[in-house]
Amino acid sequence: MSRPVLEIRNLSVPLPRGADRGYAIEDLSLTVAPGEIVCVVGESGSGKSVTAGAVMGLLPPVLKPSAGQILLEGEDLLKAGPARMRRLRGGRMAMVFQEPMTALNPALRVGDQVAEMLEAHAGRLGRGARRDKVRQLLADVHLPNPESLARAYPHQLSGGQRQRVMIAMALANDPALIIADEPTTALDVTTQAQILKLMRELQARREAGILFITHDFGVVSEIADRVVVMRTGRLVEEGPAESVLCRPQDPYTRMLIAAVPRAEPPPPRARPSLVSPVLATRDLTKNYGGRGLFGGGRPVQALDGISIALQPGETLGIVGESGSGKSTLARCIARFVDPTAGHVRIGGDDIALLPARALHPYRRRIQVIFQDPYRSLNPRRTVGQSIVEGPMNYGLSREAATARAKNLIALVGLDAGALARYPHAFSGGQRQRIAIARALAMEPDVLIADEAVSALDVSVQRQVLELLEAIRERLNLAILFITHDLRVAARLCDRLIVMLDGRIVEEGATAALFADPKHAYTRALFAAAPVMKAPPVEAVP
Amino acid sequence: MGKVVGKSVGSGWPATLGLLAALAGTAPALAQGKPVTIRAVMHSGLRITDPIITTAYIARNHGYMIYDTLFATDAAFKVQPQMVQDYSVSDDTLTYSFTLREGLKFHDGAPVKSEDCIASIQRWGKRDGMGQKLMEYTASLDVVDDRTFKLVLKRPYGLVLASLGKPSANVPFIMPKRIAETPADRNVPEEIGSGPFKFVKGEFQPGLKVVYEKNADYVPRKEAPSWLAGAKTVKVDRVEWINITDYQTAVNALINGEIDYVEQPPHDFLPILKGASGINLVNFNTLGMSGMLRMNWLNPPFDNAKVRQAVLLAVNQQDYLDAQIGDPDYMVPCLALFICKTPNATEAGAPKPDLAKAKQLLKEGGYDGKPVVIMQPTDLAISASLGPVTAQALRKIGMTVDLQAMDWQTLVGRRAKQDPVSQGGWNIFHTFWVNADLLNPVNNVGVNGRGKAGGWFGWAEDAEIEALRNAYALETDPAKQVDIARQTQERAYTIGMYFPTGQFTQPAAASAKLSGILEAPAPVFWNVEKK
Amino acid sequence: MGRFILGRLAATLPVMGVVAVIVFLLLRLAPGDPAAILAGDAATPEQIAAIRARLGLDQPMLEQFATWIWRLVHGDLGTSIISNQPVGRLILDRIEPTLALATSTILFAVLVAVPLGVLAAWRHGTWVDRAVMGLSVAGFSVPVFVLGYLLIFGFSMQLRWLPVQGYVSIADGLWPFLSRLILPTLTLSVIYIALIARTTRSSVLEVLGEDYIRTARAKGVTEARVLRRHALRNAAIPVISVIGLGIALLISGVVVTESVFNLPGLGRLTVDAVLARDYPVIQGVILLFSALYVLVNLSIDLSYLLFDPRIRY
Amino acid sequence: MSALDETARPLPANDPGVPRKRGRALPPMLRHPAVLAGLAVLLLVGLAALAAPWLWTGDPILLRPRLRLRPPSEAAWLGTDAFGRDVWSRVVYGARVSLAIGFAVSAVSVLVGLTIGLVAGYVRWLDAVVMRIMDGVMAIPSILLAIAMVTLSGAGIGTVIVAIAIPEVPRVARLVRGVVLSVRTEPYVEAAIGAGTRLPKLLVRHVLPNTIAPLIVQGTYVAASAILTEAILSFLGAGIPTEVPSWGNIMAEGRQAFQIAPWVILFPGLCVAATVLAVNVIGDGLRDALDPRTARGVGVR
Repeated sequence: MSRPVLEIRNLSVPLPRGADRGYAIEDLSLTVAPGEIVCVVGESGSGKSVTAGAVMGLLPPVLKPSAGQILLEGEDLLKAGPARMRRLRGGRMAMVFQEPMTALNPALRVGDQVAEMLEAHAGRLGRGARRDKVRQLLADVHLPNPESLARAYPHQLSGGQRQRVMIAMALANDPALIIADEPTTALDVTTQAQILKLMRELQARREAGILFITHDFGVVSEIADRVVVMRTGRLVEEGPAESVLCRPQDPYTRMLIAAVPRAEPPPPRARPSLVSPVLATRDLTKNYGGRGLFGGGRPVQALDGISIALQPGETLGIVGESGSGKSTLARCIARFVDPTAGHVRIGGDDIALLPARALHPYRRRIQVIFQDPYRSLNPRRTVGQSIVEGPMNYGLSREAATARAKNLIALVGLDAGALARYPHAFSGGQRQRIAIARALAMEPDVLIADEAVSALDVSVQRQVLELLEAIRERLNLAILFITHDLRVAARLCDRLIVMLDGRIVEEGATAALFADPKHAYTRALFAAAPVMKAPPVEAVP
Repeated sequence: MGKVVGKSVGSGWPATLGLLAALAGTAPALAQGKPVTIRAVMHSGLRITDPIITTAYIARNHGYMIYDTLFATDAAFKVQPQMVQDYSVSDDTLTYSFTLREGLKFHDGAPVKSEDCIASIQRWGKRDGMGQKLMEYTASLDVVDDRTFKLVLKRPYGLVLASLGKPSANVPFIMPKRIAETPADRNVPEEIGSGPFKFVKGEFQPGLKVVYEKNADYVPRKEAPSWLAGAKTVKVDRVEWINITDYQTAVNALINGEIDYVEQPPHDFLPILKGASGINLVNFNTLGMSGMLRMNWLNPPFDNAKVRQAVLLAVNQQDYLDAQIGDPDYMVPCLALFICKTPNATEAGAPKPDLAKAKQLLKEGGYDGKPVVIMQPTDLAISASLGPVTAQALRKIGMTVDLQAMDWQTLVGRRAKQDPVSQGGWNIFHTFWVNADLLNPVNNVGVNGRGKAGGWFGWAEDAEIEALRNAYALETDPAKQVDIARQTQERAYTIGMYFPTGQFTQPAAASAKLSGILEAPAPVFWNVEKK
Repeated sequence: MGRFILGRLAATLPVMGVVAVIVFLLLRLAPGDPAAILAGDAATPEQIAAIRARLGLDQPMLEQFATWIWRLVHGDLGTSIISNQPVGRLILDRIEPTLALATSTILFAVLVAVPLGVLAAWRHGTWVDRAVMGLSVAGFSVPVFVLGYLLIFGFSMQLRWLPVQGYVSIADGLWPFLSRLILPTLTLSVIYIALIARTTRSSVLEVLGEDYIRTARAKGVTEARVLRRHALRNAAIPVISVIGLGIALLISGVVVTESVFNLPGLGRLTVDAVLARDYPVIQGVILLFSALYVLVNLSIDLSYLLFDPRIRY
Repeated sequence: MSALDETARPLPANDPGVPRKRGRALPPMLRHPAVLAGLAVLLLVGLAALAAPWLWTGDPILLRPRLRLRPPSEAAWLGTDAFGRDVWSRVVYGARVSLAIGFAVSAVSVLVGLTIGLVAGYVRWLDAVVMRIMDGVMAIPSILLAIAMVTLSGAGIGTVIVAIAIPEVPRVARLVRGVVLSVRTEPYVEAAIGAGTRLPKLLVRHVLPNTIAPLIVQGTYVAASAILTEAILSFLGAGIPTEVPSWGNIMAEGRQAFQIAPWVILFPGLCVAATVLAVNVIGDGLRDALDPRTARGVGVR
């Protein structure tokens, strides 16, 4: 094997005083050979991004590597001066970031931003040559008509297209090493699949080594040659992808792999026969924009005549990519947004077009759990106050409400002392549990989970899903589960609805849908979902 | 006769530097082609250009620039003919006939005719105090021919010439007939007169800048200039009045040579001006000015004579002069209502400060402790300092005082109100006069006793004092007039018509390049040369 | 785009309406009476009443408001009660000094403040940052007339480099014009330097935290170029809006600086009018200010187009 | 009311007020060095104001015309003014008025601005009307509005406070409205709506707390500019009644004699500058401390 492109030896990066642990990275060693994709995988806080930052020399001033070496083609970057590092960054090594929506300068044309990469390193290229090279790079990443796209501004491109531009930028100077920090996490599943395919193809054609950072084992199994597993700044396990995925040695790795929901549907639950639905919508439509005083242009149609029905105790999954209208549907049902037309029946009464004042009695019966745990609880009110607020709105005395809060907080697996503390004292997973407790405090007929677990790490995700399963059994609760992640939907939902551009393209029992999806879009969706190739491994708690 | 006043100050603080500045400052005035211009900063900006509808001094000064008068008072308080060639009085002293000088022309080229004079006198007669009295005794004003007209009295009246030649506040300026016929409460449409300067309408920016040009056709009298009488010869091409509201800046501009004359630099700046080289302090108005404390007879507690007496005993002139002027050279403590060193000067009936008696009078007068409202104008430096001194003096004898700060325009608006204090009325205000306006019982509005109907603000009412004033007006023998003035003063002090807060002189500051500044009750620019 | 401008111009009408009502009521409900002021010292109550009638001040308030608006619509701002000059002409006489001072102050302030703000943001947290911010806050804390006097005392009186006061139109010679603007501009710009430097610093700081700056650095681009090409352009919008606010304030006249340096600007015209209860002038000038204020805001919003392609009107 | 033409105070025009990264309670503000320095100066001035009678001060209103414009000496530490009053006593007592005005204006404008901002932010159809009125008030140059109000309704501390506060209200209202508009889409606010919380309780419990941080910062800037504006108003003769000593009044009266008695203006001028500097520094310190974006937090992902 020729000399490794990147070799990290015993790298340590201490954290400043007052942080929750001593080191961001502790005694880390790994290598990336030319033409090889090395996946670094770990949960949030494992230090994988700090590693990428250390290599590129882009760590915030407060984080300084204290020991070890970072060799790029044999040269120790820790000893290189700022000018040398600048020549290397974008020259011999390049980076692709996670958030394509904000990674490009909104005020500059896309072509100019790619050209800047050439200006910074390949100075001798003339203006004309540079423009051709840019067009060539954009074509390499399969972007449609590169000529006009080069003149476009970032906000005129989709997320996927912007990520392709970032990749084109990274390849500009044929770097030896490409670092990709969660490049597909923010993308839809179908776009993610295309980007992964593109990276494998480009990597085959060029001899560059790729350091690929992710938290999703599905992606690892799709793309990795070798895998490095990190936990709280330390290397836990390392080896060829096939062996790490199928025969994980370290218990932590095993736990992680087991926590990844399989794409196979669960055994069908015993379902009572069809009863009148607890919640049903008919021809629900929602248009945004249109004839504002200064608002311009034609109205945007978010929902186009959606009709769904939810049985008591049933979990109905709504799957779709961003922009499909699934969140709008949830918000229309919960009346956070006023639908343009259609009906929403809850226990027989149509609340679709009721004025806000008349909604009060019905609010109690639909409760929502939100995606971002860090913004779903009021930071200035204790957990107890947040939970009792709802019931007290409906006349429950403070003592009765507090008692209910106590046993709910236990139900969701937290100690009673949590009631007195403030949200910032809890982790993402714990906050989501508190949000669930708050929703249950209203004793709702329907619980809407709008991407409730998408923001959580895999292991935490699994615990919350188990909690939801336990609760729906005990309380015979109807759940409307909204997600873009088919694996999560497969695990929890009895029936699935697939949405695209504000319309339902397919609907059916989860198992049936997984067995043979009818609609072309559903098929593409299933194909794109990163699935663990390795056989299931029993979880070691 | 009139003497040119000015003590040039050479030595002192950066003399050499100042001299250099004076030379380098503005191009030498004598350069051919460039009009010789005097740039002067007056005590306020000219906005109302009609000297008859307002008694504001800036309008009067403007009047002396562009208008001429039939008669004028000289330095010896004698009334001398100005536009009048000669005049005669009939044996029964009832008919005065006047003949105008040859070649008098208005700025628009029209000759001055008798009908112009009569129309001007009638308009002036509607608004000015002495004018109103004169009109009271006038039977008719008749044109004899273009240059001669007659004034026929109903009964003998001693102040005909004194009225037609009065030096200040509503001076009887002569305007063309068509302009003089403008109603007495509306600003004249055009600024056309027959005086030594012409008004340049194009460059007039109200409140900012006024420009006058030499009137080439003006024919000055032969006699030497003395006060407002005598020859009014113009020795410069242009005079610009610039309004600089910030006195600091005005003084600095003068020292730097950017302007040539500041009419009323506050007394605090006089030491700086004395020190600066190339600048003279010119005390053109030797008669000076006086402050006045005026009580409102309509509202309690000053509707009671004893309480008014108490105030006169509580205050003393020295405090006012110290606070207002500060520099002893420019203070003139004097309790004569009709101004010291003038024919009617006397200290008869003057109150001496006596706090004990004042407190006692206060009790007798039934003062109930209600706060007394003193209106204080903060934006007029000269009278702003009087209010606090009165406030402290009244507090000393046990009165509660509400010193209300306001701007001068609000004060002028509010003192015209006869309502009780609760509805925007007032109790005390202070103001200041050019002494030339206070020389005799008829001219001095402070001793006007006509009360609500036709009395001055404060509406003092007293039949006895009115009788004395009429007697003064009708008396032709000067010795008897002085005696009547004394009796008027004694009466005024006993019933507390007003308290003179002390006389002071206000020198102007002029660049050393100016010479020939005349001594007069108003700042006049004829006879002034610029080297 | 055209539709947007029309829309915004239409939106100014309600604002102007509100301003007109506020000013009109404020004046009419207050004590002090222009007629008494005009009537002068020796006026009798009857004469004052006659003047009130002539000026139409005795009509019911609504009628006075209607006539004023009616004439306004026909472009007649009315004539000043005190100096009976047309208000339009009074304003025209005074607008040049105000515009000259406003332009020179804003230009000077921007040329000094923006670099300072960028420097402070770039060296965030270091002594440079604290020094720049400390200086700007200090500048802002000194009462303007104290600063004005000190400058006059230093430059005009002692050094004799610059004239003390007055305004010379640019038509009468460049140096006389400029020499009388330098000190007022210095006095006044201190405040705006503080305002603009502070806004620039916080705006650039915020942009430096954005992802695309990290991307630029990852491209190996020099720090100076990152600042110039990426940070400044995106930080521009908040800075422009505060500059716009500055322009609006300057146009409304800076009373104290005008009086200290004797500049015949709109500020003093308005204050004199307020003190003299010259209703037509007050109303005319304040309407002008609010129109200018709204127009400046509109041009600021339009200028955003130059800096942020995402904004569509 | 900001002395808008002379001393336009910083307008956090673009500061959305709501720190983007939430989830942290208010960090202790006192750690921030600038805030400490500012508080120290403010405390000193405040104490001097309260303890005025015991700081060797005489009667600030006593006129002694004979001793006018005397330089600083044993008898009068900071010299005497044009009426012979002791400048030291007037400056110390003046602190009371100036500080009172500074913080009263700040309180009035923040409270009124808060209510208007909350209403405008939440009640949509009211929003357009209220905002047009606010634009109208903002369009009028505030120093002229202040002068007009004080001149027309008589000088008095109360009038001056209202006159200075009113032009500040639109800015505060606009700031609060911005915060409300961005907060009302926060998940925990929607959750509260979903839990049936009615509008008033929702505003007070969930929306209001988020406006506290930006309001404190804005409040400090308003206080600083109010002190300056009072000085400007007195300077133009439309401020506090002349007898009542305030820094603005002292400076206004000392203006005439600046060249021969500079001490009358300089000492109150220094006090104004020091206090305004302190309040501004506190404002800046608070804004950095309260705004997680610029606070130095370490996020490890």
